[in-house]
Amino acid sequence: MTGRSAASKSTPRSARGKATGAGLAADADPPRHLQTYRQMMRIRVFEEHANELYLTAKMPGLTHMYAGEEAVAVGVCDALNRDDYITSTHRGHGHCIAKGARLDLMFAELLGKAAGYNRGKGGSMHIADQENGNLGANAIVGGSAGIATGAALSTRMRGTEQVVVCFFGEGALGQGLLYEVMNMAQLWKLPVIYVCENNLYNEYTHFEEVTAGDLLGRPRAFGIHTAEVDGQDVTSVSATAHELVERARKGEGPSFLLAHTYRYYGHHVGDIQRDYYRSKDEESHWKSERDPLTIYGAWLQDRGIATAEQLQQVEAEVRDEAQRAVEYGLEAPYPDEGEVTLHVYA
Amino acid sequence: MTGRSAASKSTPRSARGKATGAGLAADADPPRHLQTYRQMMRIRVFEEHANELYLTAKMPGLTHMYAGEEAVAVGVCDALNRDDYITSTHRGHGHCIAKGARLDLMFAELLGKAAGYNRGKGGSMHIADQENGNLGANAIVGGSAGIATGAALSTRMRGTEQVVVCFFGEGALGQGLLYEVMNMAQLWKLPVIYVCENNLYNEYTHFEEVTAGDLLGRPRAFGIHTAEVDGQDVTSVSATAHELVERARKGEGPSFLLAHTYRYYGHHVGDIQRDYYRSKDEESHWKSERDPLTIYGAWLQDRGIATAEQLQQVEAEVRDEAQRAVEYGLEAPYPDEGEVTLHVYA
Amino acid sequence: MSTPDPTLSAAGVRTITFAQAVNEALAEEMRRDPRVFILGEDVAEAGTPFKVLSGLVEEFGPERVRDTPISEAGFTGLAVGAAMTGMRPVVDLMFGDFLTLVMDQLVNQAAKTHYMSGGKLKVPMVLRTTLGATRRSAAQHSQSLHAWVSHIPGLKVALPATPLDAKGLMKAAIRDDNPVVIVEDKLSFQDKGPVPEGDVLIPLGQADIKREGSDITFVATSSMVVVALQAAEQLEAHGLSAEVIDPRTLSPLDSATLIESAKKTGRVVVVDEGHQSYGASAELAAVIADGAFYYLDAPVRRLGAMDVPVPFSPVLEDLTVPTPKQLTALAREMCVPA
Amino acid sequence: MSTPDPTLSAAGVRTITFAQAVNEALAEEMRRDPRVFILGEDVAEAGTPFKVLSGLVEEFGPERVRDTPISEAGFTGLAVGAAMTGMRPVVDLMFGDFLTLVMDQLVNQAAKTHYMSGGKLKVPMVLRTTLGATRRSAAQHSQSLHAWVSHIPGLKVALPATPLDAKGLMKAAIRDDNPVVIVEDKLSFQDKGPVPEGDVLIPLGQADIKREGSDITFVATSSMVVVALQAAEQLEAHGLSAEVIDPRTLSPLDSATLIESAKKTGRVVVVDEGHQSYGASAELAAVIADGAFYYLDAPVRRLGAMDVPVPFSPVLEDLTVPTPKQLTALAREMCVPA
Ligand SMILES: Cc1ncc(C[n+]2csc(CCOP(=O)(O)OP(=O)(O)O)c2C)c(N)n1
Ligand SMILES: Cc1ncc(C[n+]2csc(CCOP(=O)(O)OP(=O)(O)O)c2C)c(N)n1
Ligand SMILES: [Mg+2]
Ligand SMILES: [Mg+2]
Repeated sequence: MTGRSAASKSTPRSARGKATGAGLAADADPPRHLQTYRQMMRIRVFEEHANELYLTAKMPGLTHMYAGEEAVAVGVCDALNRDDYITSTHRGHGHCIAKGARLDLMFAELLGKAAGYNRGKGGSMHIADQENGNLGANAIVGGSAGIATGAALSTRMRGTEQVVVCFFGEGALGQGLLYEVMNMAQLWKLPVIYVCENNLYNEYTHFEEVTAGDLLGRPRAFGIHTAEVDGQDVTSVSATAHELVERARKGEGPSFLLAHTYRYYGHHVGDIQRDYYRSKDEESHWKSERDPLTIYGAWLQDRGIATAEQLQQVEAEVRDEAQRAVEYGLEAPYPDEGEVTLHVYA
Repeated sequence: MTGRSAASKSTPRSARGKATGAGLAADADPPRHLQTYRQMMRIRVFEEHANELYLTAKMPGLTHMYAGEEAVAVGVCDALNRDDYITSTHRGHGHCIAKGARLDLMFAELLGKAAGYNRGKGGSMHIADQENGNLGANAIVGGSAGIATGAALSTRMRGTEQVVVCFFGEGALGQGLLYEVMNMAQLWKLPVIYVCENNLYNEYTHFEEVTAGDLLGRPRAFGIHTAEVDGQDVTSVSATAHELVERARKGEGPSFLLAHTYRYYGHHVGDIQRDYYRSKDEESHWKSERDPLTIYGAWLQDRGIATAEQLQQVEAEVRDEAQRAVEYGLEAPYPDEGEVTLHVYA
Repeated sequence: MSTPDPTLSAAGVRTITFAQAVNEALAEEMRRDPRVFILGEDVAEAGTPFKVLSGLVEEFGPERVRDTPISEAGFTGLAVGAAMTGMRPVVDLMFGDFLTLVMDQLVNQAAKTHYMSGGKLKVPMVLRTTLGATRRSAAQHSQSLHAWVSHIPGLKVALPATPLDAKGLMKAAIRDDNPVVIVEDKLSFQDKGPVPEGDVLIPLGQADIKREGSDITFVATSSMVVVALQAAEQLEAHGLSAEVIDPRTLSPLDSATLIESAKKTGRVVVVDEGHQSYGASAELAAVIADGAFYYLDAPVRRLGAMDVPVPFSPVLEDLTVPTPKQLTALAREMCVPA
Repeated sequence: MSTPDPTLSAAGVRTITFAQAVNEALAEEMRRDPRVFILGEDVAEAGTPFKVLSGLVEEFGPERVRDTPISEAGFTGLAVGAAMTGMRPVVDLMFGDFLTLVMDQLVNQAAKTHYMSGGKLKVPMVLRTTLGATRRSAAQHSQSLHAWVSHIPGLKVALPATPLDAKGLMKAAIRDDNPVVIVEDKLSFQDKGPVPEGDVLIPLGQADIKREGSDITFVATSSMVVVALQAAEQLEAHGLSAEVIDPRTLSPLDSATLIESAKKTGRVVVVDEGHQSYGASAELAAVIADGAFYYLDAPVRRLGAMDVPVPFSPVLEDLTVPTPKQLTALAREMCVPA
């Protein structure tokens, strides 16, 4: 795969092998914080480009953007080792980046190029990065809940200390599969953390219109340990994620994390006229008052961990990285036609 | 259908059109109580015959017997009108009888005869009695949860006061479908009562081995009203069922009734050697200490509502009815071969 | 029936899109029959992601155009129960790939209830969903799984290929007393064609000769009808006359019309967007090869989607679906005197 | 490969039941490879309702022979995740009718993961389930739905018809790096046949000539192999020699062996217990009718289960499944010189 080695120059970020023992807030180590900020910024800027690629008709199909929700993926993955697993969703770029992926190989995938993470065969909705433990995005809502739980069973049977995070939107609470696997996870004390990203909408419908009762009541019914966080605050997410991961690693079983968050763009790149289901006011409230990058940036500056200049510097570097990554993706070749029949069977 | 009209002589019991307003215990009316006792006895004796038909190789296939659980079906159906609906399970004879079915047409169905409720095409696992609101047994565990909830939606859309009872075993808590439909039932305040018959076993596995957490936590997660009863005591079941049905009829929405009970026979007629999953002691404890017919018989006698002789008289009549019903079923003709292609499409 | 249909020159015929035709069929039936209602994800204000149902909630209200949670098995089950008790639900299943989630409710419940009850209960419901690749939607949003449901007795299966068929089959399906699965090509929603106002009913079980011809028969379904028509045009330049037959419903199947055409032309290609192996094309080919055996000048050939999961990359995805070019080439090869 | 197989006269060959053969295959593979484990309902102490797994939990313990809740979609999903991360699960799906519940995990997840990931992830799992009617189990416990899974690229599908094949295909499936669906005839669990001790591996994709003959070919799957063999014997009395070919795996399909036999005999009946319409028999018939076109003396005929839900009543149920008598009659009719 020559594409890969050419690409390796463009993004120097190599995934940390091991997570630090405690949440971000417990740690005044500037490099770790700047790296966290960078990860969030990488997601934000990645999505700007994804949107742009769609608007300029350079990207095939539609894609679902994670902007606004960065603190959830980054905060959770802060607690994970490289060999821990995650499963992801149709809105998966954030998870993928947070778990250690390279932007250039991601863009290549979104553009259907052979250098992409899945050789262009999966695209945005199926992006997977096995080397960093990302078992893949999934275009079936809730569809990865079984996979995540099975991966957790596998870690136990293989006797490793790996844990698994299963990301999903609150819409996945509508899928029966989730209840079936939560029951087994709790029965068998599996090291899986269900992370529910409540961004308020199932596509074009407010979740309250289609979700009865109490979200956390669902995992609790199975005796699963639950937690709830402000998904816009990466330090809270990280602190809680560390606790839950710790529990899981110690064999104390599954948990369920409800993170309150918001998506900035439409349901997908094509969802531009959104007035009929959510107001401009609501959107601008979240963007101006609840932005995860702004919140974390302020937190870092308040504590003197980073200066505004440093943060700007990070942003500039990320923009540069992303620009080069997009170009890499655009220039990369498509797969050979012969690939169409490759990989049907292993 | 000549078979039908011939059959109509054999069992005079015509279903009551309307339920009485309150539970059994609130009512000292002997005829109602004797009728309730009779219904329980009819189930008990029906199952004795079903078992015998299997053991003497007169019945095709296997069947799942309801003996031991009589108070649940009878107590719940005590609160239902004839035009209310129920959905039933693989262990469905009790529900069918309690909702008003005739034994002769039931035996005919179990024996695959044209006079049977389903013209012999459904058999024990699919017995349905539309005229009495029984939408059918179901051989898919949990498979009727959607049907019941949809029937409840239908009553609301058609503007009737009908309610729906969805019977299922605790094993159905493993099926995701149940969670999907409970959510919708609560969202739309549908008049459906989920009746979970916890007889301790999913086939050959104790439910605790495969069921995490708290059973009632599951409906509660959706905000569904819950209740729990001693399923061996028909007066308790009836009292609670009346409350839940009343709620549903008034538009107050769905509820979930957990009834603790026990099956006397094996999982099905062929499950004779049971030591490996449940003890003889356990079985005889339930039969001697917790028998629903004994408990109710004693209750009636204690209160002077019925004498031992009266109860014996009921039993004798039921045995007679059942005997004639079995004979009817055995003598009834099989469907014509031409029926095989009938009813594929309406 | 053969195109051009005389009804299409009558007054009241407009040129509308496939999506509008579906919408109109639903609106007309909902006006006619208060038992008809729609349920599915984002069917109300959003009018589905494909906007096919736009405007219906405004006319019929949120009770009859009912947004559901993302619970495909659940709401399909609700439809079965509602249909058994006097309603006539239309289930909107956003992508055909989600059939995987509703097979139990559709196959073990809806399809069998009438038979298992000895004819007492019936399940008059419609499930509309999609098929079709080349939308760059990758492997879980591009499948054409109609063969699965066609295999199940008790279900009827319709695959409209034109706006007219979309309207007429939908209306017939809603009035049918059985569960009917309607599979629409998601790439054809904006295609236009002539459709009369008011009642258009296309009987389930009647194939349509979309083009008459004498040298070769293309039996084409859904998205492949236009592919076959294009190939037929290209073949004209080569002096070959292709007949294009659209079964329109796979179950019931109008095998007589298919076999008759095969007997006439002696050469047949079946074109269908399902995976070729064990796909609908296999049944159609087998029926024709049996029924027209003594009239065939060449083996019945099939063109289905490649037997690969649908790849995302456009350069690969486009290879997986039969094209007019492939069909033309195959037809020319078959028509060369042996 | 043709019966009698030389390996079957070797030392270490016992006559055991189909159920024992499956059990032995699992036990041997579990001993060989610690990554192999079983999960499903009542697989442990109960050894499944059919008792096929009896004794395994005693040897391998409840972690590797794992009782699950009644959550077919859930535990199939768990198997996919376990397989992706280094285990080799064998899912026990009690009845083939429950495929309806696991299609999403099987088809959208297991089958596509390797392809969608560009070859990076793989899903080495086996799902064993059943087919077959005439057990008086009615419409939801009697279906033969193997056509559905055979239609899906990324899945392999095996249908063992003898104890030997049951062992050899199971072992090959467990060692295969892909998701493999094994469908066993639930009425054949007590059938006996010769099976060698130890490693027997039957490659996936290799048909077996179960009986040689020259006048007509029966292509028969699973439960229909014995039907075809019985018909073949009956035909001998009428001076007709029937060849019986068992594809053993529907995917991959050894079409060459099927076509070769068809070319030799010129007459073919495909017999399969799935519903005839849109069933596996359609694909087999279409492949043969195409591949052996110029050699066929009669149309390829099919005998599948009737296109009706399986009725409970024995008098009706027995009509729905092909019998030796029907097959014999059909063969005689086909072999009459035209
Ligand atoms: C099983 C299934 N049903 C429906 C869809 C169509 N769909 C894609 S995303 C989506 C909404 C998901 O909402 P949520 O889970 O909250 O995730 P979000 O998009 O908000 O991140 C729907 C309905 C799907 N992909 N899969
Ligand atoms: C979906 C499904 N899975 C498995 C089975 C096989 N099966 C039949 S009954 C049963 C146990 C059901 O237990 P429960 O729901 O508690 O009902 P009970 O038999 O105790 O009345 C099982 C696993 C089935 N019929 N349907
Ligand atoms: Mg959401
Ligand atoms: Mg039980």
